[in-house]
Amino acid sequence: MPIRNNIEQDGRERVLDIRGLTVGFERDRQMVPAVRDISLHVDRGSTVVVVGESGSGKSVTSLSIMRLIEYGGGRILGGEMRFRRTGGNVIDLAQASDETMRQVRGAEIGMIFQEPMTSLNPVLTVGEQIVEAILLHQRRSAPEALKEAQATLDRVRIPDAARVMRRYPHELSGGMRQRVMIAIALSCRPQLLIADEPTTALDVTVQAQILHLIRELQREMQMGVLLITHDMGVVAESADRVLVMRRGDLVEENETRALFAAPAHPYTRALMAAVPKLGAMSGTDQPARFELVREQLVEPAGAPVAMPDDALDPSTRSVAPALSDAPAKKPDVVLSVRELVTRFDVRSGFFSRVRRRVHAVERVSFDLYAGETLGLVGESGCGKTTTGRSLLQLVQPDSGSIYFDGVDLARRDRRSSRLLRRNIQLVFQDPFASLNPRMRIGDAIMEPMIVQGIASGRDAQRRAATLLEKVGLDASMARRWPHQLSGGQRQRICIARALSTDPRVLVADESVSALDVSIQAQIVNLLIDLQRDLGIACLFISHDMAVVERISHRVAVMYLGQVVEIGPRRAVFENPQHAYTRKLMAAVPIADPTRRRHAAPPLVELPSPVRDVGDEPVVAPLVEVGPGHFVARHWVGGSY
Amino acid sequence: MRPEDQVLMTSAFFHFLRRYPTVAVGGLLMLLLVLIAIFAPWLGTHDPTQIAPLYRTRSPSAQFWFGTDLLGRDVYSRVLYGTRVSLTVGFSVAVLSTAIGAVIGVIAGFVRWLDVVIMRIMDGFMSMPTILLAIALIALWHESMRTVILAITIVEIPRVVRLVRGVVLSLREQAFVEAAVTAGASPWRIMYRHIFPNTVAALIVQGTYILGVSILAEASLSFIGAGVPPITPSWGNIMAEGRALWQIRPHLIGFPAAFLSVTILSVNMLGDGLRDALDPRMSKED
Amino acid sequence: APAATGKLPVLHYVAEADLAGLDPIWSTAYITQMYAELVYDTLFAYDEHYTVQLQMLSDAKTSADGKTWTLTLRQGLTFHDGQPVRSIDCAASIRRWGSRDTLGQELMKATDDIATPDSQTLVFKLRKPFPLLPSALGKVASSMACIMPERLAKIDSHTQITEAIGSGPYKFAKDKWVSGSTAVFERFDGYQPRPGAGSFATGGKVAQLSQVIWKTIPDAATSTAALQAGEIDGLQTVSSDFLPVLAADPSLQIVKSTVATIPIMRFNALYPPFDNPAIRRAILSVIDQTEFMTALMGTDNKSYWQSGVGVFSPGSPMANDAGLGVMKGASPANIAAAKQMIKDAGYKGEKVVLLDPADYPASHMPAMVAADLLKKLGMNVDVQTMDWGTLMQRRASQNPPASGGWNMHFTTISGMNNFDPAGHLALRANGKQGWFGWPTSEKIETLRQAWFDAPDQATRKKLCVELQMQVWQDVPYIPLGAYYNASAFRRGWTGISTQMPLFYNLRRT
Amino acid sequence: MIAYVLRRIFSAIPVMLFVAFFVFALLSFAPGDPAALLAGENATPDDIARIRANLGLDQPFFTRFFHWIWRVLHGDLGTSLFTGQTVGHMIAQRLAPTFSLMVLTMIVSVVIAIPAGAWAAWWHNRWNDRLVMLWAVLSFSIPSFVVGYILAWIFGLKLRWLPVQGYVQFDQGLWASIQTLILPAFALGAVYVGLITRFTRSTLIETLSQDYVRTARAKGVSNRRILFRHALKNAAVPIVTVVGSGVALLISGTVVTETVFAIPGLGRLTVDAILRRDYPVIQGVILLFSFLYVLVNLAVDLLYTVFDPRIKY
Ligand SMILES: Nc1ncnc2c1ncn2[C@@H]1O[C@H](COP(=O)(O)OP(=O)(O)OP(=O)(O)O)[C@@H](O)[C@H]1O
Ligand SMILES: Nc1ncnc2c1ncn2[C@@H]1O[C@H](COP(=O)(O)OP(=O)(O)OP(=O)(O)O)[C@@H](O)[C@H]1O
Ligand SMILES: [Mg+2]
Ligand SMILES: [Mg+2]
Repeated sequence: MPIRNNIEQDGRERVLDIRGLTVGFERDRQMVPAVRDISLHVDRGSTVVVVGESGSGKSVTSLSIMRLIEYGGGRILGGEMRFRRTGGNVIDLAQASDETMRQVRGAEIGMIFQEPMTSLNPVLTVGEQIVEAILLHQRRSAPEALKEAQATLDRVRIPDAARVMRRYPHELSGGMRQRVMIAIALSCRPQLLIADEPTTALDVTVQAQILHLIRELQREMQMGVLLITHDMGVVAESADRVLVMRRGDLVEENETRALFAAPAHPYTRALMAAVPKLGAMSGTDQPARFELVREQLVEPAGAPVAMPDDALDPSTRSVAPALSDAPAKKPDVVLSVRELVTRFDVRSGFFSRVRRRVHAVERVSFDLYAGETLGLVGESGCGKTTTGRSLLQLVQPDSGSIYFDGVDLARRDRRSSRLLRRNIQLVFQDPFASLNPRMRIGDAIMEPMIVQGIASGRDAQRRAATLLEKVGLDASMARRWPHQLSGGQRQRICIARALSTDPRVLVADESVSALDVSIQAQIVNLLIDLQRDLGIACLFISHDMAVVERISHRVAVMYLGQVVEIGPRRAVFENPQHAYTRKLMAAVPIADPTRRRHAAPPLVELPSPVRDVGDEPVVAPLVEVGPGHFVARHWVGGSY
Repeated sequence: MRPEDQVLMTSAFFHFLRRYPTVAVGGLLMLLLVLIAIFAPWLGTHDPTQIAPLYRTRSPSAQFWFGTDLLGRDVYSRVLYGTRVSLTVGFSVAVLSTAIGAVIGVIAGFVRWLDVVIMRIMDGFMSMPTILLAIALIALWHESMRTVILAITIVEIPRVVRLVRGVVLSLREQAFVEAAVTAGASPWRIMYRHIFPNTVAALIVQGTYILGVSILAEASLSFIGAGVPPITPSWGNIMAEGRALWQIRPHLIGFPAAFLSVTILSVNMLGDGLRDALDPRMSKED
Repeated sequence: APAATGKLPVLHYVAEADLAGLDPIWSTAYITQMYAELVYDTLFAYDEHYTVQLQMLSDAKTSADGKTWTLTLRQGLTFHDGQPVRSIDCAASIRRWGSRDTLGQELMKATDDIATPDSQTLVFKLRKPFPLLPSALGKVASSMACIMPERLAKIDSHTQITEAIGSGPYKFAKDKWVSGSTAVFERFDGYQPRPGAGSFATGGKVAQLSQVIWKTIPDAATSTAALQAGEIDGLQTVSSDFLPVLAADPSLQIVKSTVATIPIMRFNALYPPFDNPAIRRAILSVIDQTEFMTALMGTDNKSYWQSGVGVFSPGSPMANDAGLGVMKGASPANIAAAKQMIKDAGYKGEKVVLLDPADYPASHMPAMVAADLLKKLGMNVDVQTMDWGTLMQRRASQNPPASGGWNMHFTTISGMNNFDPAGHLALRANGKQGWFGWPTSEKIETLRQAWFDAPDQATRKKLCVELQMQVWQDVPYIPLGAYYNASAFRRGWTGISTQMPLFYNLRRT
Repeated sequence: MIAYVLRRIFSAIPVMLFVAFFVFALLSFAPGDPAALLAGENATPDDIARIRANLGLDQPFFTRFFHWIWRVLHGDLGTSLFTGQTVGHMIAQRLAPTFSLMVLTMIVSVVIAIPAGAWAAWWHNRWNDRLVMLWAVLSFSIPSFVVGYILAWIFGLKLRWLPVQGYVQFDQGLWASIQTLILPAFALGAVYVGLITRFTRSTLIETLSQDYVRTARAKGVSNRRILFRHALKNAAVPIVTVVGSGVALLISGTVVTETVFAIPGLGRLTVDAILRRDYPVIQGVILLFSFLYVLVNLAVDLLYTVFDPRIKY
């Protein structure tokens, strides 16, 4: 249905023009809007980025453009979405028939979904999935489509594309899957690409590659890009224009530089303040809290009910000064890891023999001091989580020892396991999964106290309430079920549970990765406060370098199961010695549009930690390059 | 009770009905059947065991609402009393097999070294046809409702065990179980506090399925002469005894079959609905 | 001739039960006897007037003192394996039969030796005259003295013979036998029928069918439907309730058997309360055969059953109505009187274990009626339901009822067994040696022995009246009436025998 | 893979031994005496005792069991007490009817149930869905013998399209043979169809809400292709599991169906053997059933690898 043939402005072709889009979901037989009166437009060759807090309606907006929201139970309640088709005629997507939408989808609008891991069909080969898209929308013979698909895969820089075409999604790494998704979205050369958080789950090196790729393809095909993200570094690097959403409303829209320079809306200001910036800590030795701006928002009438409690978070109330830089007295070693090795068997073949092994952790050694945070960074899959789980004996290490107060925990006897459970706690990588869906929050927090005999009954309830308040939640939350909380709230519940037995060591595994920056900052502050108050030693696992910089006293860098660099945070960040550490630092996007990088990031596929049985990896020895700063020295060309 | 409260309660009730129509309809039918079972002596028009050869195989009439059977017994009264047998068999088998199966399944799923042994034994039981086992058991003790219940239960237990074990195996890998381990919870505590509650939804569905299947199985057993004693009125017995005549005396099969279908229908509706209604995650609508 | 055989029709017939075994001596099951009638032949046989005739024999002579019988075989008789029938085959076969059949045992007791002077001649040397010798050797349908090759006949009578080689008009096609489903009989071209028309089990037994196919259809509804749909030609047993429907179907004909089946109530005379004849008599007094028969057969089919049945099969030569009045029926007054009798007899409320085979209607229905009756009499009834297989074992147990035994069970006696005292097992009163129930009554045994020794039919009839009167005194069992099996055939089949299912002389027109 | 299959088959041996022992024990302690049945109505207790001795039934339990196991290990399943035929022969005669019935039932059921379930899932919560579900629940709430009688009456007696009973072997005409199996297959399949339909529906509803289905929609894939290519293949593993575990249901069901339609199959043989206490036959059939069950489970597990590339052995 052509509306207007010409929606050009500013001399550029406008691909998409949304006016007053309102989308709602049915709740209790009433339509509750999730997105209200949004207007935005995307031009050819330009990138529009949508940022905003979790649950603000970003994904809903993107799904509405594709008219896929109906399959999730939503309904477009009003507004128009003019889209310029390849032929040049303009239609209103909000009114288009199913058949028209089928033609538009894939062919003219490509979409990369928020969760790349689950968005590929697990039982079809990668090739089949790309070819399908091509065959559907282009008049191609099957062999031609196959060639085309392979070319697209090449374009997204997947090595050995011909072979990858025959593989299934589960046989690919996360980064490769992400690129396959992009290949599908791009295979028909769409006018418009919608990318919803395309890099959330990825680490910085892969993220950099993917963003660069999208930019390049965009330039090549002149497509409009609508990018959704919560990473302000990504925004600064890619966006032409930025839109800020909050609770279903568009609260601010501006050119990227202008927005970063002068955020107008209070929420945008709060967001900007919470952005961790790599290098912000240079010149200091001690961790520092984030300085947060207390939002002063007037609630618009009729706002959606899903209102995060974070606005009332006590930890956001004051602007905290950086901790004193005064060097602490030499603390005691609480946990000492020596030569830890953890491997997983991969069985295959006729008799299910162990043919290969995953060398997840290879002879890792480090000490953890009381009151100290050791940051553990490294590429996805390098063995960070496994290290943490080995410490807690959740996986049985193959060899090595873990001393806590001089007791070897790997002995797994009664005494060591009591010591372990009492004193070392873990915050799991996925907070939702680590909460029993049929156990109320309060019971979850009380459980460790009860089973350890620390408290019971009323006493335990009182302690749970205190803990909830300590992590900035209301004590009444104890009555809720896990699914009734937001991601950020669940994250804090897990921290509260981990703290309930007054542990001396806390292992925090990616405790902030899935959160938007404002909540992330609150949690970091909380951990810093707790450490200061209780003297907890913390192993902080993360792939976000900026956050690690903020919170750590010391940092360890892992690569393929080995620690390749470890030392004081300042030394490692300001003077990285290992090549891998430097690469990691270089890949971190900088949340400053004025410092945009244009060079293509180096393309690296992480070598696999899976090796044949008997093929033991060489563990490079660590040498001291500065006070307490060790670096792996590799055997290169006959000498170290 | 104040009238406002009454209004509130009624509206809450209607709200529930609207939200879970299947539970409501299934529940009402089930309630009706339970009431029939309880009040069978008062609802019946004749003594269900009183034989009267002179009145055999009469068609439905004002005197015999559902007609009479081969010994002249009143089918209407027998069908009402049959509700007792069928519901007793159904509920006993469902409760017994889900309870026993859940315990064995949780243990098998959680205690690695027992798993193999338990599952082999379960495979063994599962591979025996129900009917065969029932006949053998009935031959061993004599025909009674207890034997029928036992025979069906034995065959249904492995099904529950498999289901529960499967759920447990996947739950065991879940982070929240590891979280409990980290908290220092004992294996027993983990089993009953963390794993078991998460198998309940699957158990309810399986339990209601078994309830239906066992009522059917009771009828099939009667069909080949291995059910509850023929003196005891049960739907299976009425159908089995009258089946040869079904062409000329369809009431002998029709009435009990109708009751049986309605029962199984209601049980299924109840099960499917309950699963949704009891799951804290499914109540996200409010 | 084979060419002619090809044109002969095939009969698809649903027999009452599955052919379980192939040895008619080893197993006394009725279906095995039906099979034996097809496959085997006997030396003598009954005609339709129930008089004994020569069958395989051309001649039979008895000496003046009655102690020597000389039997001569017909010429040209062959077994299905092509071997001729010789006198030694007959002698071995008779010995094997004689070790199992009751009448055969009587004959063997009287026999000194069976000589075989030549291949066609058989000489019985007896210790005392045995006038019933032809009747015994000519038994039909119940444990008949079938003639088989000597090598098979030498096998112990308690071990099953699994070959089916007889000299009857049909061969058993063992390779086509699917137990539980189909048994196939093929015309035996080498059979030598007697000249003349066929009459019951004797005369010209001419096989007019190329094949007789027995199908086992365990479900009555299905077998009836199969007949209606024309998938089978004959159905041995029609459920009484279907009689009106099938009779109304113009494509079908109903054939009523002339030999009655008698359902009986059997007491265990070893244990209280039924070790006391007075209590048995009390129960006898309230029996109403009509009630039992209606329960079994319905009210609409009066021509297929009868009450007023005594000890011997109605219509048979020995049947009489002596003392039938003892069964007065279950009127309230009679019940009250019987209650008193039971009390006077010293009934102390012992449990009565009543075996109820649920899968066997002919016994299940009477059991239900009887249970009801016993309750009315104030007896403490324990109805134990079981399958027929269990019942067969259970009733053989002489243990006390509380530990695996029983007090009362129901069965049917049928065919020509109960034509006279010879094969009438329920009549026996020889204690623990006897048939299940083990009653003891010297008077009955004496009368029975006298019957064997009686010189003529008139004396026998008189003895049978006495026997019946004695049965009402000692009550070893109670007859509950008699019914006549109805079978159904599609129209066009003629020559259907009414005594029992026989397949020679049966043909399609 | 081959080694996996072999390992699975070998691991079935303890299962089968367990079943054999269990059934043997059950039967040995159960009352009922084949000798009494064999001897017939007119036999005396003495006859029965002698027959029992000849059959070796008077031996102690363990002697008999080990005797039997010993012979089975030598490939001899024994001889029927009644017919004198070898158990192997009797089972062989019965295999074809039961298997063709079961296979036909499975084909018919799957062909009906999966599209029906898919249709219901697609129209989730609409009237089409409700209708299919009502039908599915009804189909497993009516005893199969009732279904059998009704089918036989309509299609056999009234319309005369199909035979009301019996079985024709394949070698006597494939179509004639299938004709005899159609009604039994529908009667036997009623429960099975209901089960699979419901299960297909619920699995598909879940699958259709998965992200990759959304991806397929975003590609512009047609509805039918989404349902049958993207969703169904993903739902296949649980569906195949139910289809497989339903075979146990079919095995039990054959007993009744074969009785109603007078099919000379294993189910009927089992019941007959039990009712007659024909011990060698019972044992043989049970062994066969448990082996069959193991094979079905194995087939199901192997099918998993066909539908789900993530599963490997
Ligand atoms: N299928 C649905 N049914 C009901 N409500 C929904 C549904 N999908 C989204 N919502 C609601 O709509 C609102 C916006 O959700 P949306 O997924 O667009 O958030 P988002 O901005 O993408 O957040 P995130 O950064 O976490 O991805 C939320 O309040 C959410 O609860
Ligand atoms: N249970 C397991 N069985 C087999 N391999 C495993 C198992 N757990 C982890 N691995 C493998 O061990 C390696 C290290 O995994 P780990 O989870 O420790 O990585 P990570 O550094 O935490 O990655 P991420 O940043 O993605 O969380 C990976 O290659 C992973 O595939
Ligand atoms: Mg989103
Ligand atoms: Mg990890």
